[in-house]
Amino acid sequence: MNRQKLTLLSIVGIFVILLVVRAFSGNGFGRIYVERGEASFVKVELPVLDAPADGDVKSEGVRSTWVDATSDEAVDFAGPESPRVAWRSVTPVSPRVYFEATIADEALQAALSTPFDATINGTDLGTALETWRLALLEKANAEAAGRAEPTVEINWTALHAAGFKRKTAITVNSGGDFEASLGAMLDAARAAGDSDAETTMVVADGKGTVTTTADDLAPAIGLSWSRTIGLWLAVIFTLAIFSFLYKDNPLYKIAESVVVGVSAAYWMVISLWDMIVPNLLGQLFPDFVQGNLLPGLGDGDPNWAYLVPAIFGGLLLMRLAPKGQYLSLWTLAFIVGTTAALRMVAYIEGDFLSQINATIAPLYQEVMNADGTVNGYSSFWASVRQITLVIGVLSCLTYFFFSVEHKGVVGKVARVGIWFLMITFGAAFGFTVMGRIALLAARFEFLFDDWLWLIDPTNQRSVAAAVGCLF
Amino acid sequence: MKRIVPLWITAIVGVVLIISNFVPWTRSWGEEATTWFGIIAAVAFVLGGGSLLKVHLKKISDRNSGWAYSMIVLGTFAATLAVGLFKIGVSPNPSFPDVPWSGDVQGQGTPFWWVYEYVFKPLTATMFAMLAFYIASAAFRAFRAKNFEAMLLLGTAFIILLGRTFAGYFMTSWIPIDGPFSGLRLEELSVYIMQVFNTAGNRAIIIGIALGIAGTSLKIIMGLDRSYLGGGD
Amino acid sequence: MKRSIPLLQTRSILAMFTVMVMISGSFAAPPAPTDVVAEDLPSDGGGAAIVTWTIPTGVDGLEGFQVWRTEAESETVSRVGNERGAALLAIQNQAYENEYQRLVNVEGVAPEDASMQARAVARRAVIDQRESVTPTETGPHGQFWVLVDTVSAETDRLQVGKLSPSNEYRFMVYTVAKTADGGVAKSNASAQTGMVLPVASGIDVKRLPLFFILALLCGAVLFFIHWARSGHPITIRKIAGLAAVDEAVGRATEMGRPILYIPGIQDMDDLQTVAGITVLGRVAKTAAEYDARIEVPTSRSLVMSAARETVHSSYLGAGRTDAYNPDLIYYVTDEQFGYTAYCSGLIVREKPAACFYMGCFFAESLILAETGNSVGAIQIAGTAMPSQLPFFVAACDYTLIGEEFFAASAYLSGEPDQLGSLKGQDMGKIIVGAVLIIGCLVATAAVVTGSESLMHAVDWFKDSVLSA
Amino acid sequence: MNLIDRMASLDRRWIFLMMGLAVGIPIIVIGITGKTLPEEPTPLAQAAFNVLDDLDPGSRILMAWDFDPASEGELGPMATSFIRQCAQKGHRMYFIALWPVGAQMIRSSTSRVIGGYYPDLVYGKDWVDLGFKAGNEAVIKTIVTDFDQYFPTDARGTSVDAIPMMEGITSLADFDALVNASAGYPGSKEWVLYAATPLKKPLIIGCTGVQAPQMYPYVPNQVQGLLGAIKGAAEYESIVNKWVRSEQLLDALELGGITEPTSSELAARFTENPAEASTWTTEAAAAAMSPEAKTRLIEIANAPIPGIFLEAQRRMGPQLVAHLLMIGLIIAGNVIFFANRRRGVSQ
Repeated sequence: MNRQKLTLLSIVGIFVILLVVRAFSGNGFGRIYVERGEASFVKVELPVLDAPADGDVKSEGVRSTWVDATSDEAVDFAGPESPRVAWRSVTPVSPRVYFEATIADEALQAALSTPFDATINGTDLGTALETWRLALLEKANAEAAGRAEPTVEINWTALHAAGFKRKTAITVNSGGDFEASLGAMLDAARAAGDSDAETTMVVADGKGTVTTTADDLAPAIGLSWSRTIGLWLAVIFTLAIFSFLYKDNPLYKIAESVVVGVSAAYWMVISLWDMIVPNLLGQLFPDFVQGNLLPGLGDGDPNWAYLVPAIFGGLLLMRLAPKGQYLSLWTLAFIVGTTAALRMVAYIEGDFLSQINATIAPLYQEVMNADGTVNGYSSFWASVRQITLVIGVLSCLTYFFFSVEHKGVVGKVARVGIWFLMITFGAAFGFTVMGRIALLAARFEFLFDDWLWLIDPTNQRSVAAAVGCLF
Repeated sequence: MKRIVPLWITAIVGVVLIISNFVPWTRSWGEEATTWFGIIAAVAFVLGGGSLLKVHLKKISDRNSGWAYSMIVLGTFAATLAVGLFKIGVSPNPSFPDVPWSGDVQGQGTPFWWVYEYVFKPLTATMFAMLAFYIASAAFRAFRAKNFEAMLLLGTAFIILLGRTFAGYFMTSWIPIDGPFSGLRLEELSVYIMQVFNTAGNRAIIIGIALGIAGTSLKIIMGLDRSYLGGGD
Repeated sequence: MKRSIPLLQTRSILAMFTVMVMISGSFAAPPAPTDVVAEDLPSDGGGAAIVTWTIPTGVDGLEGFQVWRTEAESETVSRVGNERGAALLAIQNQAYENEYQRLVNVEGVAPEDASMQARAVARRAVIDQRESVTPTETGPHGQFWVLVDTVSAETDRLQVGKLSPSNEYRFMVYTVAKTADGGVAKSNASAQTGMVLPVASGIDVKRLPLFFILALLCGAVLFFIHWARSGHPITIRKIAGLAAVDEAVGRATEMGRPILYIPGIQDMDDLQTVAGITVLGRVAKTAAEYDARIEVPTSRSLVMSAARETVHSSYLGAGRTDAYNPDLIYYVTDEQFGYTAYCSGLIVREKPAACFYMGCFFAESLILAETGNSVGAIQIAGTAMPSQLPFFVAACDYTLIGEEFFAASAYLSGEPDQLGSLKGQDMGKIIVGAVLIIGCLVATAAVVTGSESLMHAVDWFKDSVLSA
Repeated sequence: MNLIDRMASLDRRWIFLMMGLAVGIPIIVIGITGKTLPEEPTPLAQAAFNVLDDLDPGSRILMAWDFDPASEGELGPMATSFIRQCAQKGHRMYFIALWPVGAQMIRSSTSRVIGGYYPDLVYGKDWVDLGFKAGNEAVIKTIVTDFDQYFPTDARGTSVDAIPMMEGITSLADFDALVNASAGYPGSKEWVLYAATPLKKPLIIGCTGVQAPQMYPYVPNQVQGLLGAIKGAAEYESIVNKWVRSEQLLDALELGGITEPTSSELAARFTENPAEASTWTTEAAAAAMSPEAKTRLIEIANAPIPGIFLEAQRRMGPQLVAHLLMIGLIIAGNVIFFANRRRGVSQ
């Protein structure tokens, strides 16, 4: 390695280190945030509304089904012994949501320690908490100064379950800040003998909640490492391919190998799950597929006619076998025969006849004005268009006519045909160039928007963070 | 035998499919055949994966130049296949949470989706985006107006390139839009070229191709053209 | 947001509505059509029936007729399902509302608790009353009817499409007339027709023109193949691109530089690759005669074997087997851009005097053509890829455009099958030209003279023959 | 070595750099200023819009997404706008894909538009994702006469019998229009040949620049609306954006008690000139409207168009500069070529 190369490499290296450091300090860039939660489901027996009287419905008019555990149905019909399943769920959120949640959290914390001076005398707990909530919200909003919108909630379901009642009359002298006032109000309610449950004010994700179950309210919005690493990987691959423009290099070759491996496997997986399982296995082994892979598939009997494509498919794979490769030709023959027949009819009907049909029109075109008179100017140009079109089609066909030498009149017509073809190709040239550039623009947008956070066309981040990476 | 069976398969499938276009009660035969075709096409993707495996395993065992890249191909192939086939990290379908394999392998958040989003997508998209650079370089170094035909081609390309952007509008906006020369405005001109000249040229090409395809298909179904069976026996 | 009620529901509501209108207005009702008969539409693809009736005489202010049909099975199922659903939902909502009001107003339960309890009661109500929901009343003849279409007063027949070929249908017709006070009155329902099964018939007559045209074109191809096979000569016009081959090869010999031949990036199952290999035979033969070196990197292993075979026989034909070197024809990689990178590297290194690109090309066309141009090679291309042709035309010295490429291949191969089918296709083009010229002239004459019959002729030809 | 020689032997990496800058700089400028170039729709884009607009709400539209990430730059914005128009109009959308990766394209475009801006639409009632099916044109050929054979389930594995909006769908003939976003084979050409021509159904095509010229001969008999390349996308996008704005204004006006035909007239006026909304609300004609309705009207009139519905129009910026660069490069290349040739002759 010579000195020049070394210098170049170290400059690139320093640049990369600076970039990474900048990305993960402050607002940074190239990060992906998600909201984590839990998807939980419960199996309940629901009354049937819309199915016909027969079918797979129990005679009592109920249907056993899984529903979201937070839905009304679950609350109404699920018992402690109902089967339950849960897993973690992840929803992506824009960085703006995370930034705003952080600001709102800070605003709420600050607001909680400001004084709350209202005297509560003989009102019920519900009204008192509502007054307190609104006052806190106002304070928090003032703290956030429009950069975020904090919310304050009272989780009455949890409080209710713990024994607190809205109608409990309380008397509190709320000297001190919001936090202390809340404690005092709930203490007063406890003193009334309603409950002795622990209550807390939890602040997370820009939301303050008064509840008894603090454990469930851990911050849900946060950095997703797997997706952030993915994003950087995507950037590395993008730049690796672009590096080929400078010169061929191992990084490009690696990226190329990855795309070969991944795409082959990707297509294989998709064709298996989207086509082979529902359309082939679902026909041959409906019970197995319905029970294990596609529970939504309707019931049905095996359709043994589908053994034919299964066998053809198997024969096709013989190509990989060391012997009997000729058997794959049987499948190839099926493919070729199908394609040939499909194309023969479709091209004659859709291309040949329809294109002739579209060209046959009067050479003299009349264009009417709104009042029913003929517009001479427009008619002239419409006729010119139609005549040009017919001349064009005929002369191009003459060029592609191989039985006669291109001499004399035929030669002249063919020459006109070539001109038409050249204009056609010119148009194709322009359109192709156009398309290629749009693709490049999309890649640059990815780099500038998703990674560097230089631009923010879809308002993913607050304005302050948009050009953050420059500073 | 090795050639007769495929020829018959082609002929029978071809004739049935053509007839099913004209004789309504045979239509279901045609439907059946085309559905099978789809399944076989899906198996072809499996074949693609298998061939890739074969080629690269051979490269590695032969220690061909660049066999290390073949290792990368195989590694990414195996990893993608594994997360996809075994639905690794895929949550079940919310309507059937008790069936573990019912989940959507392409759903957002699954490892298979991750491979798509962060590997497959940037790589394939960037590969094609590179063409913009090549086309620029070719524009400078290769596209020559060496004769009248080439001039016609490039001239049309210029009109389209300008007429399909704001530049065309900007350059010829001084031509009054309802005057007799409004057709000379670049954006109008590009529409005219597309709808008359381009349509005429492509129509002739399309008619020619349709005839060519009909001829070739006919030869294939009749067993006159056997090139798809490969040379030799 | 604007949403529509599902179509079926609308129709059944309409059905009930019309029944009601009919009853209320029956005192002034016009007579119903008689002799209503329905038949399966003959010679069609299935799913269509034809209904005929006799127009009642002496009806004042006759407006037209309404044709109705019975429901298909699936429509019945969905209508019953929808009606039951709506009824049960109404029961549920009513029960909820009653219970909620009772809990809040009478028992003084907090609203959030009340709604939960009320929901449970409402759902119980649905389960309890499930059996009590009965289907709604039917239309005339004890059936449910779906409106097919309304036709004008002079019409006595209607072709009904979009039926399911596996369902049986009955039809009935109403007379619609203006009443004296300007309103619209409907007759009683006509008698219902017998069951009609809109089956597919033996041959779809509408598609026969397509069949004949297909037969004509295929016949032309087969005839000329037979013609050529039985030894009749088939001439093909000179293809200018081929003449340039000699010039290019000659120049390569003069300059002592190699010739590069790229047969596209597709496998042998692509017609263009086959054509490319045929043209390679000619180029190799000229090269053998001039004693020029020809190099053929391929992107598929099958293409490599085919190319070796072809080049070998060309050298054999030129009597120069000694000069044939199979190592110059080799497989590079299947990878599109890997292959392209190799080829452009080769062009830069070896600076060939002539480059041939004959086959199926994609985006690599312009990279290759550009590199070839930069080393000053004579470039001749041939492809049928419409999107790549512009780049070859702009960057190469000669381009075989689309069919010209296939024609060149047919000409060079001299095979009667190829030549015959080319000739057959030429016949197709003659037909196109003739039809276009005659069609346009007749259409013009029709417009200029204003002749109705000419106009009908053109329309008939366009609608029945050219769009099957 | 004089200038011409030096230019002739210019390292192609300089040209690459020029192209990179020609595309990159406008993106950043447009991204920071948020301004896009004006669009004047051509008849073909307007025709595409009209086909979907003329259908009654609740029509069944088949949306075939036959493209992959490699062409998402061109087709993504079209897909977004197609969905937006159908969703706003209240059409029922059926998504299918003939490309393996098309399934992901369906997911990304639906989650962006329906998930982000039309959350009221119910899966299975207003839209359904039927996923990818292998078989290229054979898929189209089959579903022209029999839909269930190829699509026993949707992409989520639910049987089509259990999906409400699949009721009454037995073949492609039951759809009211076909919309196709296509990047090659199988794609628009196959939809024309195998579906639109035999069925005589309205077909709208959004395709890449490479395909577009070959689709023009099919207009208007076999293809009713054609959007070619990013320019077509930008035109259609601007039409849809304008229409959606006027629909929203119309809704707001009617909620406020303004009736037809005044409401349509006003909606059209405010779409053209949002500032009029604030002045109009002070007039006597608006007296019937409640203050909330007025605020809402003014808000809608002045609300910025969401960024994802301006994607194509933003990309027209880099497009413009890059086109000019291309023309410049071709001219420069030819000047050098002819200068060299003349010198060669004179020597």
